[in-house]
Amino acid sequence: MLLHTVNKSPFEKNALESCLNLSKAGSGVFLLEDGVYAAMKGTVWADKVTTALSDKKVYVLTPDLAARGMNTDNVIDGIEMVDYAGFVDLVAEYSATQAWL
Amino acid sequence: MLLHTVNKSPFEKNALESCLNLSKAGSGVFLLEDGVYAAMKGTVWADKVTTALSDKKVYVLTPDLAARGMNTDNVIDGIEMVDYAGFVDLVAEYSATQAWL
Amino acid sequence: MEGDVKKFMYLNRKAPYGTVYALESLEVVLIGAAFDQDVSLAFVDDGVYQLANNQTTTPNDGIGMKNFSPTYKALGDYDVTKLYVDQESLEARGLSVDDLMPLTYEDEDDDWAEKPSIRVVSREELTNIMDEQDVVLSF
Amino acid sequence: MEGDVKKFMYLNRKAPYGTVYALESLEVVLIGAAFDQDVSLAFVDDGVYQLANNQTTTPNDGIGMKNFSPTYKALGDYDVTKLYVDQESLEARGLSVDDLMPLTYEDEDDDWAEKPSIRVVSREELTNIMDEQDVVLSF
Amino acid sequence: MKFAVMINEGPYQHQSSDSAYNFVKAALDKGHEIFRIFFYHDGVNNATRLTIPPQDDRNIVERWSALAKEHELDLVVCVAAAQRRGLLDENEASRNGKDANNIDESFRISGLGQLIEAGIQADRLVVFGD
Amino acid sequence: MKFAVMINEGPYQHQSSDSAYNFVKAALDKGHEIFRIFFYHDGVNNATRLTIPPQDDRNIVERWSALAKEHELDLVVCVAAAQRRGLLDENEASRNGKDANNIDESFRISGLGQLIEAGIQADRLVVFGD
Repeated sequence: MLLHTVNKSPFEKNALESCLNLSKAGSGVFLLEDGVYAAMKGTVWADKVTTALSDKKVYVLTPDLAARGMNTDNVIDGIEMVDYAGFVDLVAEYSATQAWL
Repeated sequence: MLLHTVNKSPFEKNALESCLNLSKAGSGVFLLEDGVYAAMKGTVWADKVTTALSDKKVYVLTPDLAARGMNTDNVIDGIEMVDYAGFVDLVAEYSATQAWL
Repeated sequence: MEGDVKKFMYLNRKAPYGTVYALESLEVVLIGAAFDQDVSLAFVDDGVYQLANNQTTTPNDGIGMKNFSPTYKALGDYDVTKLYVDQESLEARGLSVDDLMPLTYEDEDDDWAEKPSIRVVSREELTNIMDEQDVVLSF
Repeated sequence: MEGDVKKFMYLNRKAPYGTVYALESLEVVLIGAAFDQDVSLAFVDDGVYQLANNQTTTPNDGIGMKNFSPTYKALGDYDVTKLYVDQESLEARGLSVDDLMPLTYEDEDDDWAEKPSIRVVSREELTNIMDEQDVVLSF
Repeated sequence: MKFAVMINEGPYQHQSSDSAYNFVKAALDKGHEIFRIFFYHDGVNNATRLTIPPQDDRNIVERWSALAKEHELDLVVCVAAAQRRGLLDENEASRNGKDANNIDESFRISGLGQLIEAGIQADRLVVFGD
Repeated sequence: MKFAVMINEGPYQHQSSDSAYNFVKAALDKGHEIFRIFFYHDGVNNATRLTIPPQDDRNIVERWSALAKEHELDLVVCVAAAQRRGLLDENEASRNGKDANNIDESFRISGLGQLIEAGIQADRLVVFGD
């Protein structure tokens, strides 16, 4: 199973949308850099991300959330918060990594 | 009246959408670089661009169309095709230029 | 420089940290403040995230980049007092003005009363403000 | 290099000319062809525009950049024969396979019959193909 | 008419510099004045004289340099953006103890005030970026 | 596990190089091996030794260089991408008649084959870009 990385804001670019459309059930979606905004509750993207959680794992990089002032209390339920060490573990855990640039 | 420039594909980025939402009736929208794809008939964006033509002028840079293999016969009716010299004229004609990067 | 005052707008549409545009845009604003022009900043789309409160970075724990958000708080002292924030951009992101930094300036025409610099505006208002500009610097 | 053959995928999601990614991606593919790995190219989103027919640039009239699209026609000679094009990306752009360059290769397992390299695939097919990859190079 | 141009991206990676070049050339052909071209963000990378593009490709830096010489263009590179990215002239290099410099002689390094001044002095400012 | 990393953007303009650095450091901390870090596209700009970031900002090039020295990392810059963008080592500069070079000694210039080889040899390849 692939670990898909998304580093772009879903409001600005189509990377997250394409990633969700083209990733298999059981795969992982890793949000970093400006991609972390997709992890927040209350946005126009929250429903799509919540739906993705029904058959995929979604992760968000906490240092990128903190830099951007995003409160971890407002991260969508079910998204796993990890630091860089956790990012490394995930890359090792999944069979390969696919970046949606 | 402003000349708004859009150099990004509407499929990839939100620049064209924001530009259309935040430009006044009577202003100009200039499509260049990857923005020229928005000028083509038959895309999921064609209706929005056609609607914009009802109260705005829309221009497309022909050398960018040619480079990308886009047939000028398939440019949406009402969009004005210009070269770099025409681009210069438009910048002079409108009161100021606003880039949607 | 010369007698004429032009309307300068800085259009910010990108999130901070992911790219350098927000930071380097702010550097232009600070330098530009010395030129006594009529300055406005617009925060549209992901640009509204530039003003998010509680931005936190530390060199050794975190993304390793400098938190430059305190600089926005200095804008009032530079007489940069018109920060227009697009309401629809805020709403699409589930944000309200309470999630943004409380930026203020002292109004010299009103006995130095402290007033908010951030002005949340509708699309229509913002469209009108943009259309009046002489120079738009986009980031 | 070594005995193992890995599945390499080049994921192309950006339009040509506006940025260099398409051109420099192709340079990697050409070099990579010498390594005898199992190579696939995926064209998704604006990446499908890379294969558009009739791309035309001239140095003194036009955008002043080199038309590099003929290089895609050489891929068959490098045994790069699997170019997967996302059907929904084509459709969203009002394109069909007839708007793309007619890329072919000679199938050595089938008496060198000339066959199309471009394979328009559904999202589901492409998702499965991507999930089998060992290495994904994204541009 | 008097134009000013701002370029926010480096050569080759984005089309911005190419588009700006074609715009400036067309403006000059029409008899307009180019007050200044200001290179900001990664745009400062347009000023490196060390570039060696492939034989069959355009040489973006040389093209700017030739146009500047022909029309006495004022090509200004933002000093802060340039220092961050390793673009230095002889003066900056020696002041900062660097053993080499890389800026082409057709470009000059200066501050952001030059961009604001261009906005004030020119009739139109056009921004090319990503 | 053996990781390879590809970096597609230059320093400061995009976060890619920062994210890659933090990833690599965390991987090393966990005892993983970094087979190679390959700099492509504008990523080649990470290799310039002429950078002078502001005092209160991180020095991206120096940070890579220090990490490379500490862990004997193989930092490879694509020669074709580098030449286009004006990134040269002493050898490339003299072969091409350029009067200066700007690549930090911790990086080496090589071909795209090094990227493919990294994909083959490493257990995982991670791409950081725009």
